[in-house]
Amino acid sequence: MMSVSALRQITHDRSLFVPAGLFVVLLVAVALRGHGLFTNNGLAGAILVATPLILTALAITPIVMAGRGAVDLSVGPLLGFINVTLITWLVGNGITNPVAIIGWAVGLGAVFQLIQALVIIYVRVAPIIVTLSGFLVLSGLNLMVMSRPGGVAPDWMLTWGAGTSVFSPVLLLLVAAYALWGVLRSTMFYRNLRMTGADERMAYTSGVQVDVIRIIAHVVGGAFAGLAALSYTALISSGDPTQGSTYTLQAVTALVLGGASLSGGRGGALGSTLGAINMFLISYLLSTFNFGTVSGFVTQMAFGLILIGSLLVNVFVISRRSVA
Amino acid sequence: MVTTVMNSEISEIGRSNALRTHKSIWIGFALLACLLALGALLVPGFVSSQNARSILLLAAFLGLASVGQTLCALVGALDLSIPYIIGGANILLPSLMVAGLPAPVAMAVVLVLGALVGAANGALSFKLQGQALIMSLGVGFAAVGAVQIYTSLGSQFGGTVFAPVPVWLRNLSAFNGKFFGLPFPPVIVIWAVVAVMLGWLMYNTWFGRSIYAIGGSRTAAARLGISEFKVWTVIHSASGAMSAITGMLLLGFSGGGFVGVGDPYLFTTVAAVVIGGTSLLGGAGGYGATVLGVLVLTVLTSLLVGLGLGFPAQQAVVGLLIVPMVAIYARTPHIRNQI
Amino acid sequence: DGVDQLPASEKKIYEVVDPQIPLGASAYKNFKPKKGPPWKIGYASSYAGNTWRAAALDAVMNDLLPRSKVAGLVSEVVVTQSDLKDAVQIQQMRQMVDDGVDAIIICCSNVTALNQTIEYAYKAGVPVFSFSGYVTSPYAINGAANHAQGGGEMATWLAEKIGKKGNVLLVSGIPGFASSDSFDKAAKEALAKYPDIKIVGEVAGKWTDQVAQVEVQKFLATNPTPVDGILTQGAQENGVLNAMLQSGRDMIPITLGGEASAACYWRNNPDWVDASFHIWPPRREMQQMWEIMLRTLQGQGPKVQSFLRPVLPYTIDDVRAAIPENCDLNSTDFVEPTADGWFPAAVADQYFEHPADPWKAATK
Amino acid sequence: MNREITIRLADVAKSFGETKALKKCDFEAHAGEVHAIVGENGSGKSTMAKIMSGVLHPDSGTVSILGEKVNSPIDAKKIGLTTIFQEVLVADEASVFENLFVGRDGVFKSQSGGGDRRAEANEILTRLVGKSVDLDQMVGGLPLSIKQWIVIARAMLRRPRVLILDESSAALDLDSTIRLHEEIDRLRREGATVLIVTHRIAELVRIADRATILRDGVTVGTLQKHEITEENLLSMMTPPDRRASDVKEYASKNRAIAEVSVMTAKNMVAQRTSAPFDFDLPKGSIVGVAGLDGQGQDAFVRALVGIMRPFGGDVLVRSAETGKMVEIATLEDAASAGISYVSGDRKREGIFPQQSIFENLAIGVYRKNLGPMGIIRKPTLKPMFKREVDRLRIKIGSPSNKITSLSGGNQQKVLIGRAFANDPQVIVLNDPARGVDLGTKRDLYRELRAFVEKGGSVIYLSSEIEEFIGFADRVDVFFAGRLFRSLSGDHIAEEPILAAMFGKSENASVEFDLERSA
Ligand SMILES: Nc1ncnc2c1ncn2[C@@H]1O[C@H](COP(=O)(O)OP(=O)(O)OP(=O)(O)O)[C@@H](O)[C@H]1O
Ligand SMILES: Nc1ncnc2c1ncn2[C@@H]1O[C@H](COP(=O)(O)OP(=O)(O)OP(=O)(O)O)[C@@H](O)[C@H]1O
Ligand SMILES: [Mg+2]
Ligand SMILES: [Mg+2]
Repeated sequence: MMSVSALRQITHDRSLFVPAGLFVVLLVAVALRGHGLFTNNGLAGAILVATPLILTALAITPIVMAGRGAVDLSVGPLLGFINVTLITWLVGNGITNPVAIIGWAVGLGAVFQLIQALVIIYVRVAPIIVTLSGFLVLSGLNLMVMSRPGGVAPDWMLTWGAGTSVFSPVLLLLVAAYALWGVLRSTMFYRNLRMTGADERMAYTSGVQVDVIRIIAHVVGGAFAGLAALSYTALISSGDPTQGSTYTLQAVTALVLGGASLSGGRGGALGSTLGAINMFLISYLLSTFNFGTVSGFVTQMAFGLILIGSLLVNVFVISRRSVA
Repeated sequence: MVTTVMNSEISEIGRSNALRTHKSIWIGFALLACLLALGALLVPGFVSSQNARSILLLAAFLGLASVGQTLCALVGALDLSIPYIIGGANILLPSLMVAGLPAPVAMAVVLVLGALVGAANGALSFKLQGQALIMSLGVGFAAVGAVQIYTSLGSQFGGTVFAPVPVWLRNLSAFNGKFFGLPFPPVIVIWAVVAVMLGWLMYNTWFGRSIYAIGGSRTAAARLGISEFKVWTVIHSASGAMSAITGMLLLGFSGGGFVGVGDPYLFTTVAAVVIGGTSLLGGAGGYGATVLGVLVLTVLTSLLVGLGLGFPAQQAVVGLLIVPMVAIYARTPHIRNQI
Repeated sequence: DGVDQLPASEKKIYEVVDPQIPLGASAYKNFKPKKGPPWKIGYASSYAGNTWRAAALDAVMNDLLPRSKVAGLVSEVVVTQSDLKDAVQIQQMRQMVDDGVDAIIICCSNVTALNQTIEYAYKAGVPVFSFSGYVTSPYAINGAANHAQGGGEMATWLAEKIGKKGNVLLVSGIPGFASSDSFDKAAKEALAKYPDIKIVGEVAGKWTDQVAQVEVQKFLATNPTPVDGILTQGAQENGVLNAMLQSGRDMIPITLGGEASAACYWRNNPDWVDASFHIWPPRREMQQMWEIMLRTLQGQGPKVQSFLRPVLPYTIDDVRAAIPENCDLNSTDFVEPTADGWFPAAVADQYFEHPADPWKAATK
Repeated sequence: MNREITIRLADVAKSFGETKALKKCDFEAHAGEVHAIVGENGSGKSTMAKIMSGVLHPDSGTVSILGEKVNSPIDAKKIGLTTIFQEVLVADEASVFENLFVGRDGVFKSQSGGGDRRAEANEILTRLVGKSVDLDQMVGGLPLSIKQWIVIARAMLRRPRVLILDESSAALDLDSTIRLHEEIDRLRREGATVLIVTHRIAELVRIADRATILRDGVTVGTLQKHEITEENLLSMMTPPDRRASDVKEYASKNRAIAEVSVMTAKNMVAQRTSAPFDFDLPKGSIVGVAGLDGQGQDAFVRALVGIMRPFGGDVLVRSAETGKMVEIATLEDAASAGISYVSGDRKREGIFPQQSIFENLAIGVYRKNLGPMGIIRKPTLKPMFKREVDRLRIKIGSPSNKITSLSGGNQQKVLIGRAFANDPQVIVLNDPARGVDLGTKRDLYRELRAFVEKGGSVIYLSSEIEEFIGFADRVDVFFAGRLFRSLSGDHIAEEPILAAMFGKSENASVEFDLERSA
């Protein structure tokens, strides 16, 4: 049933044309390369590896949608912060209760984003600057909490990273995120969020509680970041102070590949998911070629070119719509 | 009817006006003075020609890398390709020299390529203003990937390229470099010249004013016949060229090509621009402000190092500094006042 | 079990080790590969940005692979590179497993992040070999120099060289990577034995000369304090040396690994230091790992989880023999032990239950 | 009539830093009345509207709307107060439908007031715009007038008990204004209180029951319907020292128009499907351009100055140097041929908000003062600036203050100064007096008159017919995308212009009733 409504969304919202088209093209290409993605293990692994990125992209989706050019640069280090505190402060002190761990991850993400939202709203500094600050502060803190990768995830989480079954707890994290988003989407919050992002002054004067909307957007984004951190912790079964940061630009890229507008108002979970999956597929596809010693460089270049190409195509699709 | 009120002299219109109206400049100076005073008090050896030289040298690299970021910020763009072009130039130059090009020719080639990639970045980013951030990232990836492929072909080089760095290039940007016999590396002078020239050009040329005009109001600028496309392309091209220059000068500093030398400049250039007081939304600020931002950042880092703080703590302190700095001079008006 | 099964001469190497390094019995004692030779090998490297990795990869592509092909042992090597991103490396390894490689060599990785993936490979019958640095998974076979021993010995050498007192700058590799951490830990412990020696700074050189040079330059520039010696990991000492040369300070002792460039400086300034260490010779370490892999695939039954080699000191005479007088100060090469000097077949045989010559041509 | 007092402001003051926007504002409005708020630019009308809407909080004094305190737009929504702000606030990236119902619901819960929202929206938009509008299209591509209608419809859909319109007719043409008046009238009959802020005296005379006048942040009095006349309004709005001016200072002397044309357009097609037409601008004349919204006059004016290409035909202008006719295809062509353009949409197309007053004026002439390498020759600029400021009597503090420190009218004067500073031979003005007060308008008319007397030529597009009368030498009325009729001499009067705007033949009487809405 989810796929039906997803299909309707794709045919309805033209900003999803390009990501959906790219998705199909990539799937076909991967299939033609004849590798093992379409097996139980292949899919399980794909879910395992792609979920942190998908969830991180989801985490910035409501925040970007809320407008003011709110590209959340801090989300990567936030992922890392949740990861290292989870491993060092909780597991390191013998707290391995799943409820505590999940609560900590989701709660910490939400609280941090709440703080950022309050600074954005009440100190009134542009979001990109606030989140740049968050990026630097958390990147530093992460290394202070854990100077180098290490530690182990709690025992019950170790099996999560096995990636041998499509229906794994990691998938559950993803489902949980979609469920939360689905609930929000079915309420007026989604429309309010869109309107706030599209023109905040209009929304404000029309009686939308823009501050409340912005706070909720951030808190929800923070909760998603918590889920992303859990899936990331499951993936590496340990703590890592620096790698989380690399997710910032990846997530923003996924978001944009998914057809969202960085200036707010346009975007959604489906687009971000497609964007993230496409990024995964691109890297999957490129590793099926054996470029030998230059493989890393070819991957980087090809990735850049695909990014440019799909952004350009997106422009044509979307601008044609507004002309029509 | 309306009486004419023209009591004040029409003078000191240009730069002094900017000084008067830009709180950020004064705050930047005050902060810089505070940091220097703190350093003098707390860190032995902080006030020394050796330390001044090293601060200025590190500031010069950041300053040169921030030229493009400042120009882009003035029209409301962010250029994330800077670190990649720096890295690309840093390995392309030695590999061209290994291939037998004389150093000046190789440098010219790198410079032109940097400018071309920048121009492509500008043209593409312009098409997608909302997503310019990611577009510039994509261009950066593509460019650095291509350069690395080139440097890897027929050699085992990839991220690193070894070649003897010409003595004069080394002298330009090494700590022990000499400027006509004076004990500081010429790159500091290069930066100073670039800063003064750029500051002057921004206020006194049509192109400079066009940049501000576009940052202030795109449509109004278009009505004056200012081509936004051209300005974006030229600005990004300048950014690419400056990044290439920075990358080449860094070669003299690090002694060998390494594609990762640009990495620190991804967000530090943005931080320098922001701390200086240039609005990321365009139209206000300037390179003078960025120079201050660069100095504040570099002196602060030096102070923190002197106080024994490690890199993580330095990063956190810089991060913590940004919000209050910007809050002092660039708070967005409350939405009530924007209607 | 495990190391206890080794002869005393080899056990000695395991006396000073990183406590985290797994020393138990190998999970591959009774391993039989899915199918016979020629095998398809995956090489999942985490990084390609320095000369050391280039040399290691060169050893695979231009020496080990051709020889193995001739012997009918290996058909193909698939190379990937993850740019230091664990998630990418995980995906690349899983993809290799799903695509049916017979063994995977990983390079210099995160100690724990890949464990789940290694287990995944193990369950699919694909052994994973961690080269130059260990992982904690019981399903991997680690092969490298004993970096802890190396750190200890180099630190002790430096401490003695500077007269047991003074300020030392520590230039580590990539924090969080096994070999880097093992080295640092042991080095610090060794220096702690000298009360008058103080570590005045720690920077990360990323095993890349340019990075090391920039980091050391920045340190020297911003810290007016005198430095009496620099303890650096290998594959970056030339950068450290250049930074010292540029700083205008007097030259001080620097620990040397195997970079031919720094060795060249030493050759021209023979009084500078008096010893150097083969701490992670890229080609030799790779050959060691490759042979362990071949033997494991051949069902020889490795006894231990971690194959460690002692760090070998060498002298200016070895340098004179290895590089010419008009040597290149910018060389990207390494001074390495002789082909059989690192992991001799006779020694290797002691590590396996059913030892045999790994290079014997496969009989179809 | 219901005499219940719905709005009461007592002794309200509001400052923005140094600026005292409102000093002492007392105000009352009843249910069932249309109450106008009148005053010069910057006299505090919008500030007053924002305070009543809860957007701004007063520094002192009391505000009571329907017996309640309103602290935010959310409070306003609760008690049934709706404001249409001076700026047209729509979300370009959202559909018409979303724009109409924004803010109607709670954070999570839908405030389903029953009924079919789409049907309701369709009905009201059709009534207001005069044709049906696709509810699902994005607003971004729609013309300004439709956007304005969307904002009005958004307000009407809420069935407000108090409605405030801040210059909402400024972007509407005459026909539309009349439809708006019908709506206002309906609300009044339903017992709502309607406040309108407008600079169009005629509009005010037509529809307002009472008018309160603001002068420099002080409410100086309230006029009853029969007292609302231009003279009364002017005398109350302007401070005593500025009153004694010659109202007809700018008036046309009804001169014969010269034979030489400086600008011509042949076979021009202004809208994709419209018929071609010719146009010429005689040297030394003021040609007014009129038309209902969307009849092609706007596109025509933009094509004249090279902002857009016409769908057919060429624009030629006489070169000042050679006397030959040259073609205009781009803005640069127009600029180098000595054509200056002033837009009425100064926020979007005119000012550079972060720049100083000086920069805003001088930027128009930099191009003419370039040395080698595009370096600006600055010495010539200061005298130029002083000349323009004096000429237009622009009220400025220091030239280095930001342009946004000026009131809207003075900002507009700076932009006109920018146009004059280029020493153009033709000035094209696109509704420049939109939202500008009377005094400023007269300064503008006088200067344009002086300009043509020295040999310049003017094209003046306006949405207010009154502007042409006694000012323009000729009025070109557009209808159905082409120049429908040129009027001159005594034909420049309300009736003939209106007739032409509706596409009527010269002698037919204008059928619709101007007083219908009163
Ligand atoms: N947000 C603000 N910040 C600073 N000053 C302001 C602000 N809003 C209004 N003002 C000042 O208040 C005064 C009154 O402005 P207001 O917008 O109420 O005038 P108005 O009567 O609506 O003028 P207009 O006819 O031009 O719309 C202006 O002179 C202006 O200087
Ligand atoms: N954010 C602000 N900061 C400073 N002054 C402001 C601000 N907003 C408005 N003003 C001032 O308020 C006055 C009128 O404001 P408003 O926004 O109504 O102007 P406007 O729409 O340009 O004028 P008009 O439409 O009446 O010609 C101007 O003098 C302007 O300088
Ligand atoms: Mg107003
Ligand atoms: Mg106004």
